[in-house]
Amino acid sequence: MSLLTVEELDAGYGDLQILDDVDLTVDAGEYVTIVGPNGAGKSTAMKSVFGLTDHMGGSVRFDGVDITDDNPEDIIRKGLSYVPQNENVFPSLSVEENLRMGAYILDSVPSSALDAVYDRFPILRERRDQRAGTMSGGQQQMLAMGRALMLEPELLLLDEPSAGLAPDLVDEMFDKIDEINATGTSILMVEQNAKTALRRCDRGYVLAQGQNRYVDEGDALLDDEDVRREFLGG
Amino acid sequence: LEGGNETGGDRTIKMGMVVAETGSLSSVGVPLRDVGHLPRIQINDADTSTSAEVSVQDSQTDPQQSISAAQSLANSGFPAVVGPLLSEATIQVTNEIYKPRQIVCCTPGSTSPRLTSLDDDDFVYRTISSDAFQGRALAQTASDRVGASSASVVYVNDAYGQALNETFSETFESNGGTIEAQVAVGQQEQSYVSQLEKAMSNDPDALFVVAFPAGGSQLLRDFYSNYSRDTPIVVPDSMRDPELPGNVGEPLTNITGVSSVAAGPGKDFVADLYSEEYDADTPPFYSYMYDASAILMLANAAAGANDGSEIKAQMQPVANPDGEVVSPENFAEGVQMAADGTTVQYRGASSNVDFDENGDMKRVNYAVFVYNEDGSVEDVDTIEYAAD
Amino acid sequence: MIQAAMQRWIGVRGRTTKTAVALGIVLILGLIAADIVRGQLSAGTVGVYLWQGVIIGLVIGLAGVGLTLTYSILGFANFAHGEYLTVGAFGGWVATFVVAGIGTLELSGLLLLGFGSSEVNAGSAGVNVATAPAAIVVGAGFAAVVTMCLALALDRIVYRPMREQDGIALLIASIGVAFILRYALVLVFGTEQAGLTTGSGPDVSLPAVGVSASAHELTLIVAAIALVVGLHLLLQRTKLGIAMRAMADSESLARVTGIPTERVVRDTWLIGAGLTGVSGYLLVLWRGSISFDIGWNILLLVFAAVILGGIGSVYGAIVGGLVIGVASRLSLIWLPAGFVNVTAFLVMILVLIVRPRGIFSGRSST
Amino acid sequence: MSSSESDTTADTDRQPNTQTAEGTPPLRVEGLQKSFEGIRAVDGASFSVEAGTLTGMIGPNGAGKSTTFDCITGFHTPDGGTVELDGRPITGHAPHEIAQAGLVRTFQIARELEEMTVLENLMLAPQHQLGEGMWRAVLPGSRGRRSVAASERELRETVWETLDRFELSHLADEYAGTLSGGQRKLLELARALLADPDVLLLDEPLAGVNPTLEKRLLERIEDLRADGHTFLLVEHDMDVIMTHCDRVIVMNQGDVLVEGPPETVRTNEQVIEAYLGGDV
Amino acid sequence: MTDGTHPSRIEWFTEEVPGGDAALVAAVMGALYVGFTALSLLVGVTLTGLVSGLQGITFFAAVYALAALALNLQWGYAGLFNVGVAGFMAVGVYTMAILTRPVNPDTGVGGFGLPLVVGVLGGIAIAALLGFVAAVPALRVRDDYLAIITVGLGEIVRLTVNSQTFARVDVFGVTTGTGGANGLSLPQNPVDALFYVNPDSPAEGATILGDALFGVASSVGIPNAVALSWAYTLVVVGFVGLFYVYLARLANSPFGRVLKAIREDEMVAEALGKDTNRFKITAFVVGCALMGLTGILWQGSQGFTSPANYLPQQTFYIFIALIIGGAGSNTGSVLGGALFAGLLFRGPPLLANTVEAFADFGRAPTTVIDAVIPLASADPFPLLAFLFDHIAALRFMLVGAVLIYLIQNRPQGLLGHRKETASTVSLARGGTDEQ
Ligand SMILES: Nc1ncnc2c1ncn2[C@@H]1O[C@H](COP(=O)(O)OP(=O)(O)OP(=O)(O)O)[C@@H](O)[C@H]1O
Ligand SMILES: Nc1ncnc2c1ncn2[C@@H]1O[C@H](COP(=O)(O)OP(=O)(O)OP(=O)(O)O)[C@@H](O)[C@H]1O
Ligand SMILES: [Mg+2]
Ligand SMILES: [Mg+2]
Repeated sequence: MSLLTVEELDAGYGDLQILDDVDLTVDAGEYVTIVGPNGAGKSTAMKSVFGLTDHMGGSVRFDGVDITDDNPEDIIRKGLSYVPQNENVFPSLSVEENLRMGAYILDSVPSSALDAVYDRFPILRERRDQRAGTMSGGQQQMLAMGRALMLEPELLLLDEPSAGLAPDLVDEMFDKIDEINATGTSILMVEQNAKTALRRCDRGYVLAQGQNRYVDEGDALLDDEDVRREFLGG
Repeated sequence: LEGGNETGGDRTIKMGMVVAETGSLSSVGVPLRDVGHLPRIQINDADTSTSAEVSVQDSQTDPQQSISAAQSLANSGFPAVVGPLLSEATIQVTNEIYKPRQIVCCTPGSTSPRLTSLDDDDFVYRTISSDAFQGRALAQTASDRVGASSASVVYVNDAYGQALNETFSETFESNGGTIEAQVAVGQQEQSYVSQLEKAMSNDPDALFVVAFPAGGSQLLRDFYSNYSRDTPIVVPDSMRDPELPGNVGEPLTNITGVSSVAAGPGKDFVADLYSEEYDADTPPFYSYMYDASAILMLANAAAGANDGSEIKAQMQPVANPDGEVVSPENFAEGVQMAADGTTVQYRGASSNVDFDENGDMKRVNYAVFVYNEDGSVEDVDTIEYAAD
Repeated sequence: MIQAAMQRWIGVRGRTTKTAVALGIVLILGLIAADIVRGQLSAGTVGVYLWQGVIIGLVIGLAGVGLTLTYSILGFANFAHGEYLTVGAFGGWVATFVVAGIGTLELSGLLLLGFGSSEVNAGSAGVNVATAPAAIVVGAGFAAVVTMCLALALDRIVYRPMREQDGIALLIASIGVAFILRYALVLVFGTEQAGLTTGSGPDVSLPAVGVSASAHELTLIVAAIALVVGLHLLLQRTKLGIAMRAMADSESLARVTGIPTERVVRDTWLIGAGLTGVSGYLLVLWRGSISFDIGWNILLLVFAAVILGGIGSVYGAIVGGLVIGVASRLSLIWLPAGFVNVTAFLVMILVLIVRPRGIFSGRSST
Repeated sequence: MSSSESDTTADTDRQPNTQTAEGTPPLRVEGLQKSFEGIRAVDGASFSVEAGTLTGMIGPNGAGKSTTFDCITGFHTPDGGTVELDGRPITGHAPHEIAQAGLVRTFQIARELEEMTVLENLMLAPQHQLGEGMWRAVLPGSRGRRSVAASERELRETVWETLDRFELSHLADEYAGTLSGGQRKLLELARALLADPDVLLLDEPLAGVNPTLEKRLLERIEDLRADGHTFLLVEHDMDVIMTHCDRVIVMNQGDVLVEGPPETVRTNEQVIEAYLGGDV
Repeated sequence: MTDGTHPSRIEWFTEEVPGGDAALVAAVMGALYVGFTALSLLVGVTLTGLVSGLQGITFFAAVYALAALALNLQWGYAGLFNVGVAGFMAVGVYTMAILTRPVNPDTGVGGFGLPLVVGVLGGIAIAALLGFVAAVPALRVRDDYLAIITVGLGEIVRLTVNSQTFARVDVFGVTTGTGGANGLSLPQNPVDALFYVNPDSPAEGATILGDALFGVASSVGIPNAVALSWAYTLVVVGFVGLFYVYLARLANSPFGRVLKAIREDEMVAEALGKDTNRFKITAFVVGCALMGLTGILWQGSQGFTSPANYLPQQTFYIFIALIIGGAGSNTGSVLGGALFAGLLFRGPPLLANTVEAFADFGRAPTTVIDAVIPLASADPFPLLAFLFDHIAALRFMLVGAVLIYLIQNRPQGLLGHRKETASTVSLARGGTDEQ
């Protein structure tokens, strides 16, 4: 059975509808990527899973439980974590405080979780007392990811995790996502670095103008002429 | 719609009040408003053919709002208005409303000397005396009665405080005394200790304190917790308040005050009337308030019309000598007499209420008062001035 | 031209600021010393000014601690803060009066703190730290509770429906709240000032400073230090404190991180209001009298202290208060007394020119 | 108020200034230094950018690229070193002075004017606009508001063309605050291009931009380079760097590690180790 | 920002009134007039009273509109949070007074005896100068900090003119001063000179214009004084028009665009080569100059001014007016001024009068406890009487409640939802019409 099931979802902001009958599924342990033009509604779809948009129709289920109207706190408790696209760290908090906030819903922060994140991103250990707002763009991206991993979620939502990372780190980041995926965490990711993302994922969605366009295995999409021309820059 | 010119028969006397129901003077304004209603209550309770209607508008202790308040009274056809209290407001309202709209004003609280020379077409009167006199009386008390040859002044920084500081200091110095310090304070400061220290740092023989009871009680608290009560304190009429000792929580035995309070024959009667009506002790200035309200109603009755110009013409005749004596005791009948055309002269709660050509009191009486150990206020002397 | 000069000036500022400030302080001390030597000023008077400046500074700062908290965490300048303070003070003192006077004085008079009663007043109640310590402790606690309830109720009715709106909108709403609270107090307690304490407790002489302090002043100081240190630790060390600061940074990110933002908002109000209530209570204990506008009357100075210290900084509020308190009282040495508050505001403006983000460089959040 | 009339001589259609003093590179940075609370963000970097080139700047995260931009454009005052634009020192000048001198930058984290429409965001960009003086904006007549209106109309046309090119036309009247992440980056880039400076510093303008659109924008940048504009481009996508840049500056730990044509940089041992990772 | 929950009715009204913004303002004023007239008739006001009451509303509506317009330039457009408006008005008025008061007069402090025009221009100039001085720190701090600096400045101005120290001072051999807390007389309002040969003594007769005006007035039984107040009020209304045209042009121009950009993100404007300091200073100084002029127009008819007019709450009122209308919109500023003056400033007292005329609750108890206890025996009248006795306090509570209601349900004000694009021409593709 699918871990995450989004069915005929309509959502948007205020009166403005962005998503139109969007369907998405992520199976347990699966690694799914969403690509599409700017403004297609990819981030909106992620936000909708997390209950951050105005819901207009359809449903979101996690582990068979309807979470369409849950608030973020409850969603996190069920085992989802989310790294937003913009402004994804608390700038005036230190690195370590940022990470601790990632585990807020626990009574106390397990030091093993903290160490695991530090091991994954050594630069964060080095900078544990620096104010997050003064870190470089790429460093902030890592911090945001680290924070989302603090709870060792079942499903991780990532909105453009590789944006702004240096090439070695892009690869590293994708490697890390693979690793995370390998430990059993399912991944739903939005990427503009589309070719790499599709190459690495199990399955991909192409979203355009708020609607599903293509769904297939990642490699199959990469090989599709139309997809290449329209969405992957040839 | 025109306000009727009824002769004889049933008449309704209309009078407005502009008082501070909110804002910094509201603690005096609210009880004074109640005092201002007393003449109306007397008239309406009596079995005569005259009745009275009073409308109150809030000045918010603010000149601008006072103008609005007076304008709205003028628009509703009220030909005479008691108030506002604040001198600044009275001047501004005179320019903007009373003079152009021909409304008679009688204020019980505006004591600024500037009112005397105000170009008001004789529409503005007051039952309280100018601070020019009070300052002199205070200086005289400080040197003669208290025996001080040096003094410091602590005064609230508004028109009232500044005027009293000025006349007090001038007179005191011209009588041979020295002023050690003149310290302005806000009405509602959190603490007055530093300002008191500035005033007391040169060991003056006496301290002259101008304040209103609200800030004044705090000021006195600060005084008593930091300085010895050997230094005599002189206060003006604003600090004559029976609740003051209780609020300060100390006997105020080193305080000598001067107040233009109530030398009129009807003062006790009005005090009783007030207590009966509102079940509370009279507020400071109450007798002026009563008289201001009463004299406007009387003049209105004599004029026989709710018309500013005609009331103005009756202000001096009903107030000044000659005619049947009307006092607070027989006020309702007096109003009826005036309405019937009898010549009357009003003798009020604060004084005999005789207006000079500026609309000021011709003669002012000051009482010298002290606070007793038990908190009661006692008059121990009187000082009299005649307008020059 | 001007621009360039200004730019240059701003550039050199960093290095010269400290020197300038140090020089200024030395100059002022020198002037004071000279005046004392020439006999124009007694050392005792300067002592009183300084001591009063410190006390007033603490009062302002203490009143500002709750404000700086809600200001930075909830992201708006609460113009009803003065009224929270006043309501807390009234609530606490009613409790104190009832505890101290029950059985001997009429209840309705006690409930109204003597407003409209001829029997109950400061003299008859006879409350001070020495005579009724229990009543005062109960009162302070009650002040906190009353203010907390008020804050929660207002958050529910006024602010919660506005969570999506910006700081300015909330600020405006708080002006409305201020009006309502202030005049609700007028309805109940009237507009007069009531004395509440008799004396200010026994004096304690402090030879080190050359002045003697009243027990009420000492109570104020001790309580101020305890509350402020406690709050600072809470903010820096506890999970709740960090979550509060996270909220201040970004409410939406806090939500997706799983921080229960509503609960943090509620806790922020509770803590801020509790502190505010107690400080209102202490303010009245120290002054000895109460009226419906005590909070409103110091609000501007409290804002000045909070901003001077740096919004969000707990110590900053106290330091800001002290700067304002001491500077304004020392001005009495040279300036006419009518300029006490002028000095307070001038000093604030000068400090902000030198340190535009406040002494403790807080963060702006509106 | 005094200087409000000083812009009357400005000319919005200024041609890019290609023939600066012979051989002087439009941008020269010498020994630049900047530290924050003990972190040396930029540590003695020196480089120059030749006229009419598209120069890439790469380097690991935290290498100091954005901080270098901030120091060049006046948003940070450098602790040491000099910056020269067309041979004139601009170190420590105010950002607007530097922009007016012909050097404009974009921000890595797009900063939109959120409660202004997309159109307004773009209309703002050109420098020395006629109606930026208070009196001109208000007073009637051919030297006042009327001429302002004329220049506004002209500008409007340019702005619409740009909108089309950036695929933002359908959002013209939306508040910029409602744009998606990639759309924000587009707007940021479009705004900088409309400012029409001689030298453009672009801080990861294409991160998050869809590949298809990315390609077209790079073509646009190349056109502008052909017209004589000079670009300094921070970018992490090596494909972009390799295919479009004339030269590449590699930064590491606040200093310039290597500088040279893309091919040599790509194969440089140090670069591979510090930046590209083993398997390139 | 835009929450779609309460759009329809207000927006329909503000957008669909035929005739555009002028008609919208006229419609609102008309509605106020109708409401006011209805209440006045209920309480039995005379024709003169009605005419004068309408004058009062119009005057205050105009004054608050002027102040809100000036504030809109600073706050609505440039995001400069000036909470010292009262102080800038005071500076304008006092400068004007000191420049124009006669040298060594019989009563009160003297002045420089200069012509009124010089006084007014001087007042504007000094208000602008103070604005410039305030703008220096303003360049370095943002929003809240600027707010508290300007609050402080406003208080400094008020406390200084209130102080006895400057009540009477010698400047260049002229004895002048602020008059302290006692205040200062202002020159005769110049509009009267249109109608009287010698405005200081109306007895000398009226000018031709005056004859016409007074003729019309007296034919319907309206006193000259009321007619003159109307004349002055119309002049002030004229200034609203001038302010509006000036500010609307300023806002809808590249200049206004930069101001908006500064409000949104100053760094971006800097990066695009805008000298943000120049723009901020200009906007702030111009706003302050207009506030000085507003002060003069406001106090000009009253012949007297005193520090009590410039309490901080005066500034709050202006903010409320601007917020009602919608910050950022010039038409909104005018509407806000009118609605504030009509509904919150003048409305409640009139309503209270009406209630008073028709209801009598009997004697009021003195304490709230005495008022509430009878409720237990189902007797609400003591409480009602008590509340009516405290109508003034209730009024403020009402103002508070209205404010909260408005900001909760209509945070962007009446017209704040409009996208008023800052440009001289319409920006529609290929559009031609001027804005
Ligand atoms: N204001 C600041 N305070 C403290 N440290 C800072 C500040 N700004 C930048 N830094 C530090 O300086 C270093 C350089 O940062 P910079 O943003 O210039 O890197 P970058 O090369 O642009 O990296 P990226 O590619 O990730 O954007 C980083 O280690 C960063 O943490
Ligand atoms: N808060 C908002 N209010 C109104 N409209 C919004 C809001 N956020 C996004 N939109 C609009 O919704 C559409 C989809 O935005 P979304 O952020 O989902 O795009 P995206 O696919 O993630 O694009 P990108 O790759 O550029 O990040 C865009 O047209 C955007 O303008
Ligand atoms: Mg996105
Ligand atoms: Mg960077």
